[in-house]
Amino acid sequence: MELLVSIIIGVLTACGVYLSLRGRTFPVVLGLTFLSYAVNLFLLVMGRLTIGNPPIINDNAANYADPLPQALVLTAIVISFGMTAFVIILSLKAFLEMGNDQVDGKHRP
Amino acid sequence: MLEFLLSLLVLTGASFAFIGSLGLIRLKDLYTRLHGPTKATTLGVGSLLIASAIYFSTYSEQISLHEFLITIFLFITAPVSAHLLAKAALHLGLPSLAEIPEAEEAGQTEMTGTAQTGATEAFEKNERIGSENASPGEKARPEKSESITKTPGTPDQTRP
Amino acid sequence: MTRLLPHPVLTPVLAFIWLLLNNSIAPGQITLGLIFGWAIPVLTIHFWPDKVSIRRPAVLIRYLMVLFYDIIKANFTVARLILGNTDQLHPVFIKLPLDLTTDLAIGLLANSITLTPGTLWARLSDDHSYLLIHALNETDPDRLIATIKQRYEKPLKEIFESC
Amino acid sequence: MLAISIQIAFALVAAAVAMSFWRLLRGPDAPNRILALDTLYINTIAILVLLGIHLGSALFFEAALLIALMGFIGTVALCKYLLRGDIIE
Amino acid sequence: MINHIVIFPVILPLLAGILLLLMPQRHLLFRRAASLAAIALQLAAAGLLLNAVNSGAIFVYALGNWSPPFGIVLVADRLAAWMLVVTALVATCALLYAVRGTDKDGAHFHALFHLQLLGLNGAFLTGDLFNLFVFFEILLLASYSLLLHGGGRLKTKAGLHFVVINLVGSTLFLFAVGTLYGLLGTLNMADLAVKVAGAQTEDVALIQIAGLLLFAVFALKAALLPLYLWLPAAYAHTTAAVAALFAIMTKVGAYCILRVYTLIFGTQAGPVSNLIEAWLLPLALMTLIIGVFGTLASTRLRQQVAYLVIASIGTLLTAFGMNNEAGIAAGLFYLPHSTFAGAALFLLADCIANRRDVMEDQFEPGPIIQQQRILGTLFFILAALIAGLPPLSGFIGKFLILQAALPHAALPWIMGVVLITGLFTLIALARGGSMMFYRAQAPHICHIHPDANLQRSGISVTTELAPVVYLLAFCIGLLIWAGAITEYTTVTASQLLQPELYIQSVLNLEVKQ
Amino acid sequence: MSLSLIALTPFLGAGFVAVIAQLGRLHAAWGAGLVALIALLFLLPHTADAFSGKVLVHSIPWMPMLGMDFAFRLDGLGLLFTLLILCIGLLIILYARYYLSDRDDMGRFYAYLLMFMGSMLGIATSENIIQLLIFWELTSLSSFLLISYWQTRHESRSGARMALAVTGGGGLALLGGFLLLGQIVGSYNLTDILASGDLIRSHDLYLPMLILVLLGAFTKSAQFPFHFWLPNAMAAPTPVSAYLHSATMVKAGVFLLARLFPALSGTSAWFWLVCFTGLVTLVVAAYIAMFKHDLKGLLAYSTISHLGLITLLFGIGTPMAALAGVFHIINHAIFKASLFMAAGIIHHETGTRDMRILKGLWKYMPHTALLAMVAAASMAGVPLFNGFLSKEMFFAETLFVINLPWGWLLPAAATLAGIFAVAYSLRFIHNVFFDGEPTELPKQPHEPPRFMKVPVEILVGLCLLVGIFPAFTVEPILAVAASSVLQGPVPEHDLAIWHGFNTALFMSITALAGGVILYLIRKPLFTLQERLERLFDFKALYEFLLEKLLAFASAVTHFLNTHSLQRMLFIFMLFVIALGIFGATATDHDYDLTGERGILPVDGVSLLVAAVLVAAAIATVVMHRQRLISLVLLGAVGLVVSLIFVKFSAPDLALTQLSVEVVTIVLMLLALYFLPQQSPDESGKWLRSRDALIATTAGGGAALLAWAVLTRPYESIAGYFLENSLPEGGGTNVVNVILVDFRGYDTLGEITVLALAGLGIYALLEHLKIAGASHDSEGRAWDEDLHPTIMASFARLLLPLALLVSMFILLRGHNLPGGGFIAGLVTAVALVMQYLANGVIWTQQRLPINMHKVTGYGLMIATCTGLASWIFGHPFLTSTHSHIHWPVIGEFELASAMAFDLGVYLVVVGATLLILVYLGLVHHQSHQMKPRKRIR
Ligand code: NA
Ligand code: NA
Repeated sequence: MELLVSIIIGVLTACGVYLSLRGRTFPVVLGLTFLSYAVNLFLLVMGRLTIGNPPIINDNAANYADPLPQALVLTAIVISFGMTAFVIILSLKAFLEMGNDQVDGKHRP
Repeated sequence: MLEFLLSLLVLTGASFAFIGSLGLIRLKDLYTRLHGPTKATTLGVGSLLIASAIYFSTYSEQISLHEFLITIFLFITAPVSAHLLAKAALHLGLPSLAEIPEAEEAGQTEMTGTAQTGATEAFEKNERIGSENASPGEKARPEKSESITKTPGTPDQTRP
Repeated sequence: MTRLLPHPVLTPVLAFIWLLLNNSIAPGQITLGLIFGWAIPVLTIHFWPDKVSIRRPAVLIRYLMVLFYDIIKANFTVARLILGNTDQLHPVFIKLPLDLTTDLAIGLLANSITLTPGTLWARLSDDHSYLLIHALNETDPDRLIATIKQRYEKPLKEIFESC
Repeated sequence: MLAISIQIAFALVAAAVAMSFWRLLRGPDAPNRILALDTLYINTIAILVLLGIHLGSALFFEAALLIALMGFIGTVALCKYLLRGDIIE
Repeated sequence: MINHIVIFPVILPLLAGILLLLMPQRHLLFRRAASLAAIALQLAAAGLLLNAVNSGAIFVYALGNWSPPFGIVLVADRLAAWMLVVTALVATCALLYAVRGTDKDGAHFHALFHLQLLGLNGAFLTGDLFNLFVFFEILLLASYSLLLHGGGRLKTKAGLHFVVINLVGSTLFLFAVGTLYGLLGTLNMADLAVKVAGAQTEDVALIQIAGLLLFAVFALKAALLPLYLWLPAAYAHTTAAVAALFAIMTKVGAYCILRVYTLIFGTQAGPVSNLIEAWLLPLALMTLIIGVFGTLASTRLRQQVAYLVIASIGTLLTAFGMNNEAGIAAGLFYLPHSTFAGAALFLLADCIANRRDVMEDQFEPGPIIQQQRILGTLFFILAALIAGLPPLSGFIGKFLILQAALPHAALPWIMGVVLITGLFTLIALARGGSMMFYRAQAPHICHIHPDANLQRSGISVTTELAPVVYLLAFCIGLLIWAGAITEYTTVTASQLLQPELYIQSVLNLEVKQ
Repeated sequence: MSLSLIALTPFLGAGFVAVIAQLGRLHAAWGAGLVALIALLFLLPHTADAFSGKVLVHSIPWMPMLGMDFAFRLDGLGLLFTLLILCIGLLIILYARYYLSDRDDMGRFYAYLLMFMGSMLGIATSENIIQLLIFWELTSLSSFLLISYWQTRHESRSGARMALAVTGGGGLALLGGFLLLGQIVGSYNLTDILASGDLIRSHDLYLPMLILVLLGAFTKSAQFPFHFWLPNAMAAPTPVSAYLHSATMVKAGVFLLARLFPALSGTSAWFWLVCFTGLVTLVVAAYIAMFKHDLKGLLAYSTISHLGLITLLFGIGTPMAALAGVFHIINHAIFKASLFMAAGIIHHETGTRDMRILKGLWKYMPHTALLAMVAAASMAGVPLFNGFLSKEMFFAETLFVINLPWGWLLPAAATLAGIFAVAYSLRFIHNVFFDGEPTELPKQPHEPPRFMKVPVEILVGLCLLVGIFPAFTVEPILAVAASSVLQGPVPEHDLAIWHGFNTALFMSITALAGGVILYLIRKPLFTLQERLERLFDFKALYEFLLEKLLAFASAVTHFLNTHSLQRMLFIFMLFVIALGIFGATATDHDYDLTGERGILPVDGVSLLVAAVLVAAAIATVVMHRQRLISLVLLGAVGLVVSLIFVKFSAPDLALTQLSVEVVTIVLMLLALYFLPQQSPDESGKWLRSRDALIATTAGGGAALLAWAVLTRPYESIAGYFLENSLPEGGGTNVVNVILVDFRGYDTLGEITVLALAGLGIYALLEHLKIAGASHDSEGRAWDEDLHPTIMASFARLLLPLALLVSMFILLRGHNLPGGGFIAGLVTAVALVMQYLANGVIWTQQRLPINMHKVTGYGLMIATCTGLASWIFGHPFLTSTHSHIHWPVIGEFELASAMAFDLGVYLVVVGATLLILVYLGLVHHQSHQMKPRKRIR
C-alpha cells in the first residue's frame, strides 16, 4: 500500500509540475490544484497509513490514525482553496487586461 | 438468515451498480447511456443502503435509519442531473439512436449538425472516428478563425 | 402566523429528518430538530414563493409505493436489456402531454419518470404543455404515455392540484 | 458469507468504477464525460457504504451523505455550462 | 504570570483588520484614523516587547494553554522583537503615505494592510513550523491583494507571477514540513531542534532534504538568487505605499533563514549541523552581484529600487551566511537600515514620478519638477544611504559586515564582492539621479495630473514627504545610537548561536491549568 | 571638545548658510566666511600644544562594543593640514564671492563648499581610521556636488560622476584596507596603528592591505592610471578647482601616505608600489601638461604631476624624503591655489581659457600677470620662489638610489619631469600674457575687482616669503608636521636657497635650461602629441569600460529576467531538484531508502482506484488543452483523492475535500466562461520534453521521499492529542479538537486566509467589467432556457435540507466527523445551488446579507472566543467545556471551542459566498454589455 501511495503522490506531483509550467493561466491553475492534491496526500500519510481507524475516540478502537497530519491537511485544504479561488479570479483579470490568457501577457500566434 | 439477507442485498446492490456502469460501455448513444446510472442510484445504492441500515441497526446499540436520507437525497438530485445531461445533449445536437422530434432539435441556431437521422450505422462510424474534442456534429463544422478582440471596459490603469 | 410558522409541513419534516440524521429520538434531539425545523423555513422563507400543501396524504403514500414497485420492476427489465443484445434496442423520444400545471407536481412527475429505469425525462416544453421523454426500449409509445398518465400523473394531480 | 459477498460486491463496484472511468476517458464528447463523472459519484457512494459495512464503521456515512447531497452540483454546473456558458447568470 | 504582551503584535492587527472590515465603507476619514491609531498601538506594543526582551529573557506564550511541543507557542526573543519593531516602523510610514490618497484606489486597503501586518508579526513570533506556514499564507494572500491594489495591467501581470510562484512555494513548504513531521513526529521548532540533533543516521539524508526544501521556500520569499525573478516587476509596479511595506517582506525570508538555520539546523544540530552553509553565502554574494547589475541596467527608478532591494537582501544574507556572531549581528544592524532605505526610496520614487508627468520615473531627461530642490536633496541623501556611503547607516552596516568577514575563510570573496558592488551601486545611482535631476530640461513645470495641484500645495508636500523623512530619520537614529544598537544585535546574535536558552525556555515551559 | 568641533562646525555651518542665503546672495558668502573663522577659532586654543609636538586626542563614545569611538586627533601633520584647509578655504570663499555670477545660487555653493571643508578637516583630524574614512567618502560626495554645481552642463555632470566613481571607488578599497589594518593591529586608532609598524609590516595581510590602502590614496591623489578624473573635474567652477586641487581633495591622498608613513613604509613593496606610481605620474602628467590648450587643463595635469612628485617622495621612504614631501605639500598648495585663481580671473575677464585664443594680456591686466608669473615661477622651481626649495630637496632625494643598478633612472626621470614643468610653466605665462595681440577674445579684458585679487596676492606673497626666508616662515610648522609624519625626530635639514654646487643644483639648472629649450622647439612636439593622445585617452577608456559594464549588466539582467513565469517556475524547480539531490547525497552516512517499518498489503479495489487516479491525472495532463474536459477529469481526480482520505481513516478530510471540490469546479466554470475554451499548442517538442523531464524528476523525488518516510518507524506527539482530546478538550473527534483547541491558533490563521481571499477577490472584481460571449466556442447560440423551472424548484426543495445537514455537521463536529469548515462549505454549496438554479439576482434579492459582515463577524467571534480566556487569566484561545444538564432536553455538552467553530463556520460561508456572489455579479453585468466574440 505504501508503494501505491508513493506512486500516487509522485504522479500527482509530476502532473502538477508539468501543468504549472504551461504557458496559459488555465492549465497553470489546474497544475496548482494537482500540486495541492499531491501535498495534501503527502502530509496525510506522513502520519503513516492506517486503515479503518479514524482518530475518533471510542471504546472499541485499539489504535487510531495520527490525528495531527489530518488537522494540518484540513488547514492546508482550506488555505489552498482560498488561494486557488484567488488565482482563478486573478487569471480572469489578467486575461481581461492583457487581452489573452498567456501567463506572461504575450500572445504567440 | 440475517447474514444471508445482508449478502443478498449487498450483492444485488453491487450488481445493479455494475450493470449501470456496464450500460455506459455497452449502450451506443448518450441518451441510452443515461439510463444506466438510474439503476445504480435506485436499486444499486438503495439495496446497499438497506443492507447498511440493517447491519448497523443489528450490530450497534441503536437503530440506524439515517441511510435512508442518502436515498432521499439521491432520489431528489439524480434525476436533476440526468435531465440536465439530456438537455445539454439535445442542445449540442449529440447523435441519437432515437429520432429526435423536430421541435427539440438543437437546430435553433446556425447548427449544421448531421446527427438528426439517428441512423445507427452513420452514428457508429462517427463515434469510431470521433476525436476527443468533438461530437460528430461539431466535427462537420469548419474551423473558425477568430482574431483577438481587445475587450473594452478596463483601460490601462498602470497609474492612477 | 405565516411569518412565525411559514411552512407547517416543512417543520415536522425537517425535524423528522434531523432525527434520522442523528439516528436518535432523544428529547434533546427532538427539541433541536424542532428548533431547526422552525428556524430554517423562517430563514429561507424568501426562497419559497408559494406554499406547499399536500391535500391527499393517503394518495401520496400509495403513489410512493407504486413508484417503489415500478422502480424495482423496471430495474430488472433494464438490467436484462443492458446485459442482452444492445443492438436490438429500440430507443425512442416520446412527447408526453401534460395535465399538471404546478411546477412542483410536474417536477415530481418528471422525477418519477427518470427514477424509473428505462424512461428518462429529457425536456420540458417552454409552455409546460408536454414533457419530452426518452425511452430506452419502447415500441409502443402510446401505451407508455397512457401508463404514465394513469400511474403517475393522475395521483400527482390529486395530491397537489385537486381543488 | 457476508465477508465473501462483500468482497464480490467490492469487485463488482470496482468494475463499475473502471467502466465509468473508461467512459470518462473515452468521451467522446463533454456530456458523455460528465455522465461518466456523475456515475463515478454514485459508484463512490456504493464504495463508501460497502466500506462501512466491511469495516463495521459508521464514519463513512457523512461522506456518502454529502456526495448524495452535493455531488450532482458538479454535473449540473457542467451541463449548464454547456447550455448557457454562464452558469449563474 | 502570563505575559500577554507577547501576543499583542498578533491580536492588534487582527482586531484592527476585523474592525476595519466591519466599519462602514463610506467613512474614509474614520477608517484612516482607526487604521493609524491601530498602527500606533502596534508600534507601542512592539516597543514594549523589545524593552521586555532586552533583559535577555525569552518569553514563551502557550496558546490555548497547551504545553509545548503539543500546542502552538509564541516565542518572543530578541530577534523576534527586533523584527516586530522594524516592521511596525516601516508600516507606520507606509500607512502615513497611503492615507494621502492611494488607499482609496481599491477596496479594503486598510483591512488588508493590517492583516498583512498580522501575517508578518505572526511569522516573527511563532515557535511552530506549521504555524509559520499558516502565517506565511496570511502575509502572502494579503500581499497579493495589496500588490494588486488599484489595478492596472502591469500590476496584474506581475501579481500573477508573484501569486503563482508563491503558491508553488507554499506547496514546497508543506512537503518539507510534512517530511520533518513524518521523521521526527513534532512541529514545535525547539522540539524539532532537539529531535534533529538526536536523529538516527538512517534519517539524516531525509532530514537534510526537508531542511533544504525549506531553504528553497525561504529563499523564494527572500528573493535570493536564483529565485528573485518575481521581485523586480512586482515591486516596481505596485503602489508606492505597498512597495514601501514590501521592503520588509523579503526580510521575512531572511528572518526565517536565520531562525531555522540557527535553531534547528545550526551548529548544535549534530549530523545535519550548519546545513545550508555551503549554499547561503555563495548564493547571497551572487544575489548581491545580480541585484547590482539590475540597478545598473534599470531604466527607471522604481525598477532600480526593486533591484536595490535584491542587492540589499544579498548583502543581508551574506552577513547571515557567515554564520558567526559578528556576521549575524552586522546583518541585524543592516536589516532595518536596508528596509527603511528601500521603503523611503520607493516612496520618494513615487513623489518624483507623480511630478514628471508621462516621464514618470524613467531615467530620461524630463521637465524640471516642482520642489526639485528638496526632492533632489532627498534623493541624493537616500542614494548615499542605500549605496552604503558614509556617514549614514548603510555605511555602518556594510562596515560591520566587512568587519565580521575578516576572520572568515571567504574574506577575499566577501570583501571583493561587497566593495565592487558598492562602487557599481554608486555609479548606477549617480547616473539615474543625474539623469532625472541634473538633466531636467526647460524651466517649465507641468501640471497634468488633475489632482496634482492639490497635492502640491505647500502643506501637502510636507505630508507627502514626511514618511520619507521619518524613514530617513530612523536611519539617522541607527547611526546615532549605533552603539546601543550594535550591542543589542550582538547579544541577539549570540542568543541565536546558542539556542539552548530558546529550547529550554520553550520545552520547560510550565503550563498552569 | 573644541577639537571635534573643528571638523563639525562647517557641517553645521552648511545648513546655516543654506538658510541665510534666502536673505540675500552675499549673506551666504559672509556666512561661509564666518563659519570658516569659527572653525579656525576652535583650532586656535590647540595650536600651541600641537606646535610643541603634543598629540591631542578627544574621544566621544559611539560603538563601545566594537571599540569604535568618534575620536579626533591633532598633531603636527593635522595642524598643518587644518591650517591649509581653513586658510586657503577662507581665501577661496572671498574669491568665489566675486567669481560667481548673478545666476548662480550662492547658498547652494557655499553650503557644498563648507560641507567639503568639514570633510577635509575631518580627514585631517581623525584619530579613528574608520572615522577618517567616513570623512574621506564625504569629500567624494561633497566634491561630487561641487563639481556638478553647473549641473545643466554635460561636462559638469559627467566630470562629477567620474570623480565620484573613481574617488568613491577608491574609498571603498580604502575601507577594505582599513578593515585589514584594523584586523592586523586590533584597533582602528591611529595612535595604536602608528605604534605597530613592525607588527603591520610583518603580517600576512600586509600586502593586500597595503594595495587596498594605496588604491584609496592613489585614486584620491589622481595618481596614474587613476588620474583622468582630475582634468575632467575642471568642469567645476574655478574656486572649486582652486580649492580641491591645491590644498584639499587631492591632498587627501598624499595626506594619507604621510599619515600612515610610519606604519606602512619601509618595505620593498611600499618602495616599489609608491615610487613607481609616483614616478610615472610625475613624468607622464608633466609631459601631458605641456600640450594642454585649456588653461585649467594645464594646471590640472601639473597638479597630477606634482602629486606624483610628492607620492614619489613618500615612496622613497627616507626621513628626508618624507620631510621634502611635506614641504612640497605646503608649497604646492600655495602656488597652485594662486595659479588656479589667476586662471579663474583670466577666464572671468576674457571669457575663455583656451591658450590658442588667449594672447598678450600683459597689456590689459599687468597686475594679474605679475601675480601669475610669480606663481608660475614657483611651479617651475625657479630659485627665490618656494617651489624651488622643495623641488631641490626632491632632486637631492632621488639620488639616494643612484648606486643601485639602473639607479640613475630615477634622477634622470626627475630631471626630465623638471624640464617639462619648466616648459609648461613658461607656456602658461608666455602664451597668455605675451605672444602677440589678443584678437579673438569673447570679452574685452581688464583687471578684475580689487578684492578678487586679494587672495591671489596673499598667496603669491607667501610664495615669495617662503621662497626667500624659509627658515623664518615655514620651518616651525614643517618641522612639527614632519616629526608627526615620521613619528620621531626630524632629520637634520637646512632650509636655505643656497646649498653650494651639488648634483641637485645641477639638476635644477638642467631642468630650467632644458625647459626653456623644450618650449622653444615645442611646435613639432604638438603634432606628435596629438597622435599619442588618442592612444592614451584614459577618459575614453573609462567611458568605454563603463559602457561595457552597463551593457554587460543589462545583458545579464535581461538574460536572467525575461519576465516569464514559465522561466521563473522552471528555475525554481531546477533549484529545488538540485537541493533535493544535494540533500540526498551529501551525507557521510550510508542509508537505505527503504526503512524497516512493515508495510500494508494492497487490495484489488485500492489498486484499481489508484490506477484510476493515476490514469485520470495523466489524462488531465494529456488533454489539458481542452479545458472543459480537463476540468471534468480534475473532478474525477478530486473524487478519488477524497476516497483515499476515507480509506486512510480521515473522514473529516474526505468531507472537506468533497465540498471544496464542488465549489472549485463551480468557480473554474465561472471563470472558464470568459476564458478561451482551449489552450493553444504553444510549447514546442523540446519545451514539452524539458518540462516532462523536470516534472518526472520532481514527481519521482516526491514519490521516493514519501516511500522513504512511509517505510520508516515512527514516533510522534500524536499520543498526547489522543489521550487528552476527550478529558481536556471535551471532544471525541480528535482532528476537530486539534483544529479548534490544541491548534486553534492555526485555524484562526486559516480562516483569516479565507477571509483575506474573499476580500482580495472582492477587491479584484471591483470595477471588473467583461463582456460575455453570445455563442459557445463552436459557434452555437446559447440555450434559451435560463433557469430550467423544475431544476429551480428542486434546488429550493434542497435548500432547507442542506442547511439542516450543515447544522448537523456543525454541531457534531467536536465528536464525530464534521465541524465548522465542512458545515460552512455545505451551507455555501447549498446557497451556490440557488445561484445555479435561479440566477444571481433572484438569489441575491432573497439573501440580503452582506457577506463582508458575515466574514467579519465570524472572525470576530473566533477572536473574541480566544480573548475571553484572558478574563480567566489564561492565555489566548484557552478553551473550556462543561456538561450542562437541561430539563427535558437532557445532558448537553457545551465547549467554548464550539463558539470558535461557529466563527469558523461564518467565515467559511461569508468568504465563499463573497467570492461567488461578486463573481456572479460580474457575470450578470456581462450580459448587459455588448457580447463579444470568443477569444481562442
Ligand atoms: Na429512468
Ligand atoms: Na596663447
